[in-house]
Amino acid sequence: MSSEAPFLEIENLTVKFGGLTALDNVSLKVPQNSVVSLIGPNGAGKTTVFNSISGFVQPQSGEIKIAGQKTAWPKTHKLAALKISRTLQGVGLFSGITALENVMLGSDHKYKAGIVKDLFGLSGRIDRQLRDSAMAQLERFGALSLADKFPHELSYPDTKRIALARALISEPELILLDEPAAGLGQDDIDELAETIRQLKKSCAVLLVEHHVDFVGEVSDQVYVLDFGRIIAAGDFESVKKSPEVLAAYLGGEVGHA
Amino acid sequence: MFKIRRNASIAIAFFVFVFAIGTFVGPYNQGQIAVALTLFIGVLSINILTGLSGQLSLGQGALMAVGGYGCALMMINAHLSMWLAIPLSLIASALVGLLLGLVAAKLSGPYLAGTTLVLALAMPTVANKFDSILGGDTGLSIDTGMPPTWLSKVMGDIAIEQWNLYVSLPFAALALFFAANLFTSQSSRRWRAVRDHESAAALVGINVERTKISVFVISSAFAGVAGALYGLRGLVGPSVFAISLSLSLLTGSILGGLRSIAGAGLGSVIIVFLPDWIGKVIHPFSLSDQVTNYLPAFVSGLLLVLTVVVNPSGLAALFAKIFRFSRVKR
Amino acid sequence: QAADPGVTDTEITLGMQLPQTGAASPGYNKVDDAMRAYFDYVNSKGGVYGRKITLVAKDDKYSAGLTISTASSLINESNVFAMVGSVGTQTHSAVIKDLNRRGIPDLFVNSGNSAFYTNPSKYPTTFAGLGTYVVEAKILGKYIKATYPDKKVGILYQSDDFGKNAIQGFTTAGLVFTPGKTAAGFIAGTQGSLGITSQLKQLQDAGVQVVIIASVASTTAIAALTAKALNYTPDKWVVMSVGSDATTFQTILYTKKIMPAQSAAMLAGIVSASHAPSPGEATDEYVAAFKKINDQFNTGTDKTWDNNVLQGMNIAYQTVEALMGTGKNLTRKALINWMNTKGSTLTSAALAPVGFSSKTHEAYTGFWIGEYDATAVLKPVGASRVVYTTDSAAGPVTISTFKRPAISADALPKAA
Amino acid sequence: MLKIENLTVNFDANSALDNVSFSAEVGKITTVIGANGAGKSTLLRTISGLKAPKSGSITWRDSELVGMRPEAIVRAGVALVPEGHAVIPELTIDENIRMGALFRLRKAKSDVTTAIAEMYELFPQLADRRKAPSSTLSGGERQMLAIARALVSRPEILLLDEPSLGLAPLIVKQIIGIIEELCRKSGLTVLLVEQNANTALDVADHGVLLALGKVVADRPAKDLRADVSLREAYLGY
Amino acid sequence: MQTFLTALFTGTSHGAIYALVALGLVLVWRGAGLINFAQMGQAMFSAYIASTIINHHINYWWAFIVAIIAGGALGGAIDVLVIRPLKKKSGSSILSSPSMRDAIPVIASLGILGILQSAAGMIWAGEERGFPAPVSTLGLSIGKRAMPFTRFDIFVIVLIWLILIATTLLLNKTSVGLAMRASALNMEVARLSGIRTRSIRTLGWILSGSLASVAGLMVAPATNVSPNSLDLLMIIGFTACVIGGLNSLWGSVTGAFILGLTISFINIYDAPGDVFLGIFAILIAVMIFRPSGLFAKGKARNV
Ligand SMILES: Nc1ncnc2c1ncn2[C@@H]1O[C@H](COP(=O)(O)OP(=O)(O)OP(=O)(O)O)[C@@H](O)[C@H]1O
Ligand SMILES: Nc1ncnc2c1ncn2[C@@H]1O[C@H](COP(=O)(O)OP(=O)(O)OP(=O)(O)O)[C@@H](O)[C@H]1O
Ligand SMILES: [Mg+2]
Ligand SMILES: [Mg+2]
Repeated sequence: MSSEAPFLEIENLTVKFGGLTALDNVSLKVPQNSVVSLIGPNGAGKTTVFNSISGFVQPQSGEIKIAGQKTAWPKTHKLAALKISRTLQGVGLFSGITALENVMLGSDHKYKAGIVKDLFGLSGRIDRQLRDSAMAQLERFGALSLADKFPHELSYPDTKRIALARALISEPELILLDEPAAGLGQDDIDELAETIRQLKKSCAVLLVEHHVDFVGEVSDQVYVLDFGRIIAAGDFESVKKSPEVLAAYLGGEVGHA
Repeated sequence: MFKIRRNASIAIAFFVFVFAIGTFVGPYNQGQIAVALTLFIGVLSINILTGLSGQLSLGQGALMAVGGYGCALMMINAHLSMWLAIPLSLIASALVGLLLGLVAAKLSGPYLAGTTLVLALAMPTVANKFDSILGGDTGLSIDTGMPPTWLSKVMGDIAIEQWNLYVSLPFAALALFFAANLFTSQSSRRWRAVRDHESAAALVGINVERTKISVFVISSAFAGVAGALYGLRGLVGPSVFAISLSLSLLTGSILGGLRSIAGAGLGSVIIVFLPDWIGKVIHPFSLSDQVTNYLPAFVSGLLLVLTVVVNPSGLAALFAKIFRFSRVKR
Repeated sequence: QAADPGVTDTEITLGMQLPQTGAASPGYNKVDDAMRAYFDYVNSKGGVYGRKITLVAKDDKYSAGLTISTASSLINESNVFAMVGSVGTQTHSAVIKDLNRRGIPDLFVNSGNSAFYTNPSKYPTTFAGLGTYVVEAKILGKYIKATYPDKKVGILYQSDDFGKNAIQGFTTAGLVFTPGKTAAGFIAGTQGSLGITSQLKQLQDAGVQVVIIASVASTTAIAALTAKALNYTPDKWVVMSVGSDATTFQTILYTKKIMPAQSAAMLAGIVSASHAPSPGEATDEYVAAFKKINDQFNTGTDKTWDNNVLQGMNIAYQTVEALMGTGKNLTRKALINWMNTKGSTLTSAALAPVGFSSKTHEAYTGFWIGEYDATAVLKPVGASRVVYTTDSAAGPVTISTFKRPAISADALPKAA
Repeated sequence: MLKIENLTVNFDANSALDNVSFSAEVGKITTVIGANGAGKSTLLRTISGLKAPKSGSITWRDSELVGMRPEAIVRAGVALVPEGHAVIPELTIDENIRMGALFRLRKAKSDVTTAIAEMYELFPQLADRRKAPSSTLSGGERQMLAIARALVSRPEILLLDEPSLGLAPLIVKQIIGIIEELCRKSGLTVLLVEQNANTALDVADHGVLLALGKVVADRPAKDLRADVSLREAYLGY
Repeated sequence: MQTFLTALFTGTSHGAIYALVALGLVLVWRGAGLINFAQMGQAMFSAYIASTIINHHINYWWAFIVAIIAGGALGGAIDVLVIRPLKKKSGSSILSSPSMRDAIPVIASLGILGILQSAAGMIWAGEERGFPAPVSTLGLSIGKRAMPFTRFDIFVIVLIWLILIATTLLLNKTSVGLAMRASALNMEVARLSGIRTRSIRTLGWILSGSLASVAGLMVAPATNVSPNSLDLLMIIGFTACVIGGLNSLWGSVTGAFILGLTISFINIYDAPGDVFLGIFAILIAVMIFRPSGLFAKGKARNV
């Protein structure tokens, strides 16, 4: 099955901020149609991995392969075209525009009408397509009624839902999720888990999350980062027994978290 | 096609409406309407730049000046008809907008405000520096000329102000049409995305820098046409495009509503007619010169502050709210 | 007969635009009040052929875009018959073409910009209210060359039209300036001021012995102080009339805690030119009469007697003269026609003739040269007052033979 | 005792809290749990004075908090760690912590110094970088900083709004340990809002279950944890 | 060489005045998070007040004190009457965009400037007045040669150093300074830390208003007083902040001296007509290479 071929491969990624080494020779693989989780203490460098992939930080060294192709570290705005999506830690919606428009922007890069066409009002067809597909996406996420609401009018789980809808509408092959479950209630976490399981059919997922039960539930593979280094990797069950992981991250026995 | 048809009808309705008003009022008010139409385009350029993309420019008057000088040079040196020179003048201002945008794309809030403000300050010196071409302090004299005879035959005697109105109107209607298209377009959505969250915008595939430049170009093009029309009232010169012009455009934009086209309309009407209205209101009271002279500036300052404090979305949004409210009540 | 707007059997409406507020307003905002005071006086005496004069002044803030609107308002709303005494070069350039196209008399414009007046076929209805800067500079320049042949002459000038015109005049008179050494420009006027210390220092370093100042009066006051600060005592200061108003000079210094006696001492010895008597010449019959009218009729907020007020009086006086000259049957055409044919006979407090003819619409082509005495009054240099005259082009400077007629007892002009 | 009586809070026409009454014992941990949108954050923000209630009263040690300004409430010993990473990114880590103790400086200068030192002991990760702007911190580090900022004011009652948000499990345990200890040792009163009901109920003495702005259960934490039907009805598990 | 020295000295003494303006701007920026365009309007207003007092033959220093109090009062009033209610409005949808939250108060300050200028026009008829300097403006001589430096210039330079040091200490070393910065950056977190943000912010406005008044009083001897006479200074002071970086007191002061020197050198070696072009060129050059000013710290982490 093609699911064995990694969609994303990172080798020897090192990132420094001044004197601080945030990532130290990190290598990881995200196979197609799988969920890979990145866990670790606060400040371990998880978000920095995401930031390197998505062009927000420039790595000191390291290589990246996307869909088997060795490339330069991508520029942020090229990411969407590489079929990689990302959600931001926190919410990261556009605050001054409606939920619908937020979602429309998710697939914006697929349609380039150009300003001249826009000026002459000739991009109506594209606009309708964008709108229709965004509406369909909202419907898929059970959020049709939120279409015309502004982010500050939404409940927290709804904002997260919209953010996810926006990230997924471009039909990415890889999605980077930064703490998608943070702040969500059990219902919503269950729903999120289900969404991620569905996602796996069509794309790869790289997940950062502190909600350990949730990680265990959805992950095929887990990497544990500590002080910028990978201290353990493997499936969740084996990783969580690793003494290093217990000491650095989970703390004592894995209990009721 | 729905959008284009709707917006075209709005623009045509606007044209007819203003045209009709224009035939009812006297020459002075025709002239004022012509100015309002011109500044409407100018305020639109701010609403696009600041309202849609969140970039605050304090030097929009300088971009208008570029359009004005461009138009004057084309008319004086290349003997172009104004009907050609006006639309062409937007190329000049768009080019300058592009250059400015290249720098501005990296700037945030106050840094951009400062840069544009100094641009507005420096503009008159450019006119002086190249005074053999640009006419120095006195500037270049251009105007809309005499109304064509066929029009006078149809409409009867046409005052110069009325002719100015007829020259500005089609451009204002076109600007309305373009802006209406633009406001709901994909481009505008990108601009607003960049305005609200640059990182998230980049993640959905928007080239943030290029997007910011593009809005500068478009906004400058609007400003350029406004500048050409403004200059065609009689003069293109440093004292025509003073910093105060930039600031009153901004005032209009805020009073009317920074984020709407109707707001630009309301705002431009206010900045043009406010002094007249104040004059009418205070006429019965015999106030000293000292007070009457400074009152318009005082009131518009006060209005600006009140708007910002009480209703920062501007009059247009307020009307929309009242309208919506009354609809709900029904 | 279709009467022109603004004239009825009982009234003549005149329009004027000037900066009453804003950066360019100080000083000039008094001109309209002075004019209105004189018109009110004339009205109190029965007006011109029974017609009362109403002056509608509009504030254009020295912003040309606004000038166009206020002009339209004056023309269409106030239905003015003519414009008189409008202030400002940049702003007037925005409306001059339109006023002329409409055939509206545009009398006694308070701008020394010669381009407005030297080509009447282009601007047939526009007439000057000031001598041109070029004429004044030529006359002063010739005086400097003759009086200080061996001294190094430098100029401190506003870097705008006024300064440029002045330099043009002085250069025509044969003075030579080197930018960066003996010519020091500074930013002023509507853009605000950044001080003039370095400019004066530059002149000092260049060893300039005669300093010409082409700036507004408040700057002259600052220049005098700054020079003192720099220990810079040139042999002579020569100040263009725009910048030598004693009242402004002393007011600025007074508000800087320099008492009138002291400021008068600072002013003493400064050379300037004028087409009119100094406002301080209390014995001059015009000055005395106008000052009395000003005291009685001026309702403006600041009616301090100074050059600007005197200038307003002169213009108003000339206006009445021209209206009377044109006769009972007052039309725009007739007025312009009168100005072209008889305009040169216009008088006022001015000691120089006006140059109005169908060939040029320049006003005062003559200036006398004076030096401030210890009481802040400009007194003629030499034994008696000599009025020189010239044109705005390359013509020679000659002595004028003009004799100002005496003012009538009621201070009203008599029809020519 | 923190006593909340008949508290009603509205956003425009919608009520976020509807006639809520309960109390939190001094020196005990009381937890408020409930689904998203139940009104937990609104409750804490109202106690802190950031949101004015429509009606009702909030008393802490017999003084009425309703109507007081947020800063006065903090000075009265009630500190809130709000939802999200409530730090000021432009300030350094040290400044963020010091900020929390500013108002005590004049009265208890030496104590403030000790308190700051204690915070660095609690969160060594912050100690290493005290001069760095807190904008460089990771999400979880910011949360630690926010807690430190609140604790350094030596509050008598600490209001915590989802402190575990974005924190690693180990840190969550540590923080909860710290809080338990503070309760035990110095009689700190804690009002803990948690999404994660189990963790919260484990440490809490008392539990209040909110649903749609109403109190649906108010009983000892143990009982609440044991009540499976209630949990399923309101928390979904 | 002589010319060069002249340019250098005048540039420095003008730079000192621009620096005063810039410091006032930075203080409001750091203390309230906005560019206060009304600042020189406040300064103008208090200069008129001072001038009125002086014209009544009252000692300069009394006028100085009254002007500083008046400037502070104006600053405080602006905060209480405009900025506070404005901040309360943050629920409005237009203010939900961060860029608008920054821009709108700036626009409010432009409105306030208009109000102040026209009010001054109404009260004082917009007349132009001179203004005395607190110490002699007579030139100092070194040896025989008069320097382009007056006692007053030295007074101003010393004053700005004192103010610079005082404000630096205040902002960075004192708890009031920390409270001010915190209130400007995030009102809610500051309040939750027990900071009386309203009073602290008002204090910032009062301080900067007083500082602006000092700047006004120091500038007025050179520019005279009229409703608009300080406009240009405001623009230059602001430009100085932009060049140096708004977040750095020293940066903005450096920016001010850069501008002072630029203006002076262009004036002397080139032509005054090019001054604004020169300022624009410098500004653009800085903005291209350091978009947040010369002294900006590295870009903040935003994701
Ligand atoms: N732009 C930056 N400048 C300086 N230091 C940074 C920057 N970005 C991240 N760091 C530091 O690098 C380390 C890794 O940060 P990162 O955000 O990747 O952590 P994380 O694993 O995502 O933590 P959390 O779970 O708390 O979000 C942290 O110590 C952080 O403070
Ligand atoms: N600023 C606001 N404007 C309008 N409604 C609001 C606002 N803040 C909260 N609400 C509404 O009040 C209700 C309670 O919200 P609150 O944030 O208190 O819930 P919560 O229990 O803290 O939820 P969460 O677990 O998501 O933090 C919700 O319906 C929410 O939509
Ligand atoms: Mg992270
Ligand atoms: Mg909450």
